[in-house]
Amino acid sequence: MKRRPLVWAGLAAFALIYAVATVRVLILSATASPVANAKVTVRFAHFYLEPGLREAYAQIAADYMHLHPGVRVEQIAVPQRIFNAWAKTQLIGGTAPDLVLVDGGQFTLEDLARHFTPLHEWVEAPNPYNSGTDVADLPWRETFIDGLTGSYDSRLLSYYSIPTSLFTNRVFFNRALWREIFGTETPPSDYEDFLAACERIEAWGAARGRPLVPLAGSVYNAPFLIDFLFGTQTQRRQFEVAWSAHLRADLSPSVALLQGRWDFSDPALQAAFRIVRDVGRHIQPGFLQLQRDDANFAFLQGRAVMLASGAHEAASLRAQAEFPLGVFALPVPGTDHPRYGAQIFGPVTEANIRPAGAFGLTRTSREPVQAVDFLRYLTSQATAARFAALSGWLTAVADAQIPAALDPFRPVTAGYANGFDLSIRRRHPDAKRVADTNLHLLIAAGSDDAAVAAYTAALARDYPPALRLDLENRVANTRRNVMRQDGNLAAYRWMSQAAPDDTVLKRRFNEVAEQIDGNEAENYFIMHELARTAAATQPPARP
Amino acid sequence: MKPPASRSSPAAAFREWRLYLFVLPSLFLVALFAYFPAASAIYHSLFDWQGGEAKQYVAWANFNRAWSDRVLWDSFVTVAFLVGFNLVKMLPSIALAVVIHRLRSERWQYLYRVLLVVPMLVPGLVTLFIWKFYLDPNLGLLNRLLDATGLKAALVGLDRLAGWGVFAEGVPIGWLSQPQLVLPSLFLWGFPWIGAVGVLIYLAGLQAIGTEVYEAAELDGIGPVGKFFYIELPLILTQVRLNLTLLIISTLQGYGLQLLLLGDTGGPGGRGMTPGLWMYNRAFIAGEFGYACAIGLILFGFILALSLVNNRYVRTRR
Amino acid sequence: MNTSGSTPAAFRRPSDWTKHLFILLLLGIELLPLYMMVQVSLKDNAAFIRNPWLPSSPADWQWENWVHAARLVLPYVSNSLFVAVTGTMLTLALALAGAYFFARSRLPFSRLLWAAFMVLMMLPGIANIVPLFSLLKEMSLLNTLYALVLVGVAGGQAFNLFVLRGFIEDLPRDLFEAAEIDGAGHFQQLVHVVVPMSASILGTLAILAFLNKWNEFLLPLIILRDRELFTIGVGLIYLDGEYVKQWGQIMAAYLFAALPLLILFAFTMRLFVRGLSQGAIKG
Amino acid sequence: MTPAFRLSLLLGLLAPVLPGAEGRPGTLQDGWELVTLYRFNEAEALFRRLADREPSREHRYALAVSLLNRQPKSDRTVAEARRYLTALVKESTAPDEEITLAARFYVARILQLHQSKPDLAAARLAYRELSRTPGGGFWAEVAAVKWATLHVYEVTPWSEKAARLAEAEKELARLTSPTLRKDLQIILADGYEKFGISLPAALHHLEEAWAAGIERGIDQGDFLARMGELARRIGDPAKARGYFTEFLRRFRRDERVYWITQKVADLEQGDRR
Repeated sequence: MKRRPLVWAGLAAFALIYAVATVRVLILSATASPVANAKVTVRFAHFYLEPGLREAYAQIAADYMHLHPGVRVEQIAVPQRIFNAWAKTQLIGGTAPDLVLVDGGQFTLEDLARHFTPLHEWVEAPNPYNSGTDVADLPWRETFIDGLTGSYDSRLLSYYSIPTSLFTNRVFFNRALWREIFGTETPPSDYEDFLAACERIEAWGAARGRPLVPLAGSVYNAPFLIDFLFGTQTQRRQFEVAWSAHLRADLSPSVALLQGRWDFSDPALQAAFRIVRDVGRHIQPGFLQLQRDDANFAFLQGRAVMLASGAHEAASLRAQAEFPLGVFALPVPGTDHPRYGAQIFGPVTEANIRPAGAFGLTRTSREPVQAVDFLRYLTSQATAARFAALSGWLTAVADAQIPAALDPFRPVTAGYANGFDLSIRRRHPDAKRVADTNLHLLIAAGSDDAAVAAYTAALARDYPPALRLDLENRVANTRRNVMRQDGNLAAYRWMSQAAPDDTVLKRRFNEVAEQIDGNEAENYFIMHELARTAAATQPPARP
Repeated sequence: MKPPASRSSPAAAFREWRLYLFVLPSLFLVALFAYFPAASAIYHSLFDWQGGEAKQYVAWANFNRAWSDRVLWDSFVTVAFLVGFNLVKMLPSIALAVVIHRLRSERWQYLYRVLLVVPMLVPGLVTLFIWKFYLDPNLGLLNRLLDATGLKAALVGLDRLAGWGVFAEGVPIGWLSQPQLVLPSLFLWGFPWIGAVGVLIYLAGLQAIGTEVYEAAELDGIGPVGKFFYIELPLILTQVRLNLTLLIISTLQGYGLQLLLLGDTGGPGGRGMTPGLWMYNRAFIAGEFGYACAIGLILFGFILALSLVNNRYVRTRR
Repeated sequence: MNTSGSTPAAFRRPSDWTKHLFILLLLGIELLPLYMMVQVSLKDNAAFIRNPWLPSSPADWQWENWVHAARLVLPYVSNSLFVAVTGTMLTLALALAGAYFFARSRLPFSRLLWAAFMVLMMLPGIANIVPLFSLLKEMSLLNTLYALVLVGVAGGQAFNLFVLRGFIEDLPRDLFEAAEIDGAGHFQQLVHVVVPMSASILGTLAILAFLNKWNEFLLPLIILRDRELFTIGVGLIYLDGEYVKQWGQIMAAYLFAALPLLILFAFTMRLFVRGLSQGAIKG
Repeated sequence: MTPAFRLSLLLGLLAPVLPGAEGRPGTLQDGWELVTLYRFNEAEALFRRLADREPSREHRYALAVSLLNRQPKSDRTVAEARRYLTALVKESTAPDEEITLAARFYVARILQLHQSKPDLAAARLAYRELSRTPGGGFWAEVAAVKWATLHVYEVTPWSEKAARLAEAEKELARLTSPTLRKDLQIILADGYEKFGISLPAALHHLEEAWAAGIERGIDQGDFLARMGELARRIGDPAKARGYFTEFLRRFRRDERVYWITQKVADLEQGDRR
């Protein structure tokens, strides 16, 4: 083996760089130890990497630190794709930041119960940062647009997060292209108009040999259209199959499917499939393999005229689009629509959109009081207004002054609640998996009837067993939770016996009893129906 | 095999006890960071466990469930296809090694080896990004290529004959959005499937062939193809076998590509679901860590069995 | 380079151009991502959206992408270098000692131990992540780079042991015997006989191990929390997770992430290619 | 490697061997607080120390309850808890003593809930007996509610549900705690509604539960909407309007506001006609 000086010189250089890196690491690990950091630190983790968001959070954090010089606030922004796995392992490892975003249903009951602090005592007190405003004396809970109902966990009996934002669903459109095609910039006013516009865009593109699709799409964007339209067709059915007259969407449709009170040949479901196909056919072909970026890319490149997404996309699009951007709310078929009118009550309310950007307080937080104080600051009316202006996002705080630019995104509240979709409003991951992995059948080429029939057949085969699995998991989760609560019952009983005058303890005790009884009754009802219908919905043998 | 330096006997162990110190550090680290987590996973496969502290012993319930889990068994079928694909995907590397080896210029041979190594610099995310671009239904290179060469028309014609219902006139081919095309796309993925390390290893094997062997073959009138089978292939068979084993193991365990390309549900029709991806799905999407551990154990059993068979029956000279 | 006739020198056809064409075609496709990475790294988003495939004219090159990338990526590169180099050295040192044990002796339990090491290659790791994580937590190693080094070393043992054992077994026995007559113990034999003989294979394995650790992202993703500690794999994933992708900046960051590899290869290419080409690795 | 790191490595490795939190003082109160924080293993360790030092009934009861949630949970730990609880019941001479009653309740809970294969029939029997204990107080009343739940939801044909609900309803008479009465009435109302037996009966129980006071503010909206809608369906527009109006007054941001406003308008139109 010949020894070449160049090789050795290279290796020596490499060794030198390595030495520098090592020294740097050693210095880092010596200074990064928590002991050296005497300041009170509050860390919050989220997955909002949209443009401007981190800067907005950083600005708010800086303001807060200015107000409280002894405190440091740090944000940790983790990409959404890996947020779940990241957050779960951090929680299990006990290294999670003080505040963690709990949106999107990534945390199970078990996770919430074990790793997050219930906030009921805090949310009943007024938010001190609202002093001097109209809401100074209201409980913190009442200062949110949904009265904090979205953060309440009915099985754990407490509030587990504080929301900061609100995402309404909108359709963005390329105004320059729209004018070129239609001669105006007026968006479609009703559902048929919308469909006609889609067809017109296709014809226009084809006539000019220009590859143009009406709707940019991806697995991320499509649900904004199809889950929404699906829900319009189940407005009536949701209400008819509900097990309780409280007029709110709940788990009823799942059990009702077991009971045979609806199935996939139901006119409502058939109409829902058809409406999804109607619109799905106008989304860019192959959207099931595309991601959020791809859809944005197609829209920004002018290959698609419209893009359905949440209001949170507005800032990203505005930052990049080289054309004027238009916005409209997806029109819903009227009650007089020949095919779709029969299943719906009317326009859709957005009052039930669950606020987003909700932060939970972790049990491992070393500064829970400070962390909650930061949340109070973040959701005071003044800061919320400032945050909305900085980030371009709607706020979850009621009556905060938001910039006029956000007006088209304000939630519409005059309307009826939408019905269920096939994930039963994200309660059933396995059922959702079946619905998603078969969706290609519904938008396949060929006749409408054949596609709807194929999707119907696939769901009839695969959906019920998946739903059963989801329900069984849910029952098991609730049972685990009740087991834990059993310990609480004894504990609060003992403590309230020891301190008979403590009304707070007494109230907690009553709440625990109420919760155990309520949860058990619902669980037994689901188990009852699972057992009663076991034979009917067994998975068919595979050929 | 050479006679070993020491005999396997307690006396030898007593005399040579210092030798154990050589393997101890390695063993210690492996025990701590590999066996311990694995043992913990085996233990937890007997529990109803969500990843936290709470867990309930359920004996074999997870395995019973796996037994009748259709998604799991379908995923084994999928992964069997992927293993088959990867066998085919080994061929270009072998071919490339042979062709480079047969070049007469030493200089070019060396240059090509260097060029082979260069793509290893590119981070995997870039390759992924490029390939997604190739397969994009509307902009993708692949669809443009098929359109330009008229192959698309041929596919549509074939489709009409065979009634697949996959290809249609005027509709871009959704390589990863039509379930029938998920496996073919995974096959195409990474074309031309050159593994730089593999090629270099094969080249090393080929260098052992002396000139006189080729001359003799020439005299016997053996053509280029014959030379490959009689001279070149036997010499690299051990390397091929090693590559094969590692490849099968990594394919069986693999889930990263499918996760990034098709998402955690395995894409349309769930056709890209592999056992590894199902394990990921159960652990991180459904939170059923206990069940995920059971799947992992089943997968391990599978790989172990395959390796034993491989060792026993496919043994080549060492 | 040493050219002692392993090529069929006397066996030559007049022209190799078809072979060259074949090779160049394959290499061209393989090199396409590199081309994309470089040309996109000099574009801004508008240019990329207009024309993704062809390079823009040199006048429009966005060098500030490179500046941005350098500032962003260098701390990650430094962390990665520490983890990868430390990990590689430890991996090889331990594996070499272990391989010596297996190659030179048939002591009680050695077959069992060997099987135990080989089984490691077959363990699917996803479900093990949580136990591993809890273990690192117990050891107060979360959010440290040392954890990456140690777990990486453990993970690299099976493959390197496998290769090195085969290599040491193939070394001429008289070398060891001569050393034993000179009164050398096992440790001296390892240092004075095995190490000099296996320099090139160690170099090759080192580069493979280095590459492996350089590209690792799952574990660092999960155990590193503070941005100052990010390794290059995690840093790139974070960059890729942005919603508004500045493709030029991303590609420039990728390019800079590859820079240390480029330097390493530039100087050690011969070593690497020769190590692999000497038939060091085989089944 | 820094010394701190080496030390932590060493400590980490020795962690299973080193003495744990042994010897740290703790009281019963501390232990129960750990239970409310779901830190069952620490609570169990504390209670076990207390019980070892002084095997009083209170200590052994606390140990048994915390054992029910000790992780990892298995039938072995649950069986151990059951042994302690049974012993507490057996050695007791006062059947109406708090710990005796509580222990009986938790034995029934083990049968119903904690063992991996629940034995609902046995649990139902145990609750029945406990609920009939003279001077049983709170625990007897809880047991009555549990018995009613199990009785209503035993897997039987729907045709039997009316009779079962009527039997469960009889338990109301023996409940003195307003909270527990309310809980049972919610269960009864759910049963009457879910099994489609009687809307008026469901409304009746809901109204009584409502009067007793619903703890969870968040459920109050559901209650008002539900009572209003039930009244509307039964054909009592005045009552329906009352509940709906109350709902609209108190839950201005609810998703049901538009719908309920329409309903109120319809009801008023009906009035005028």
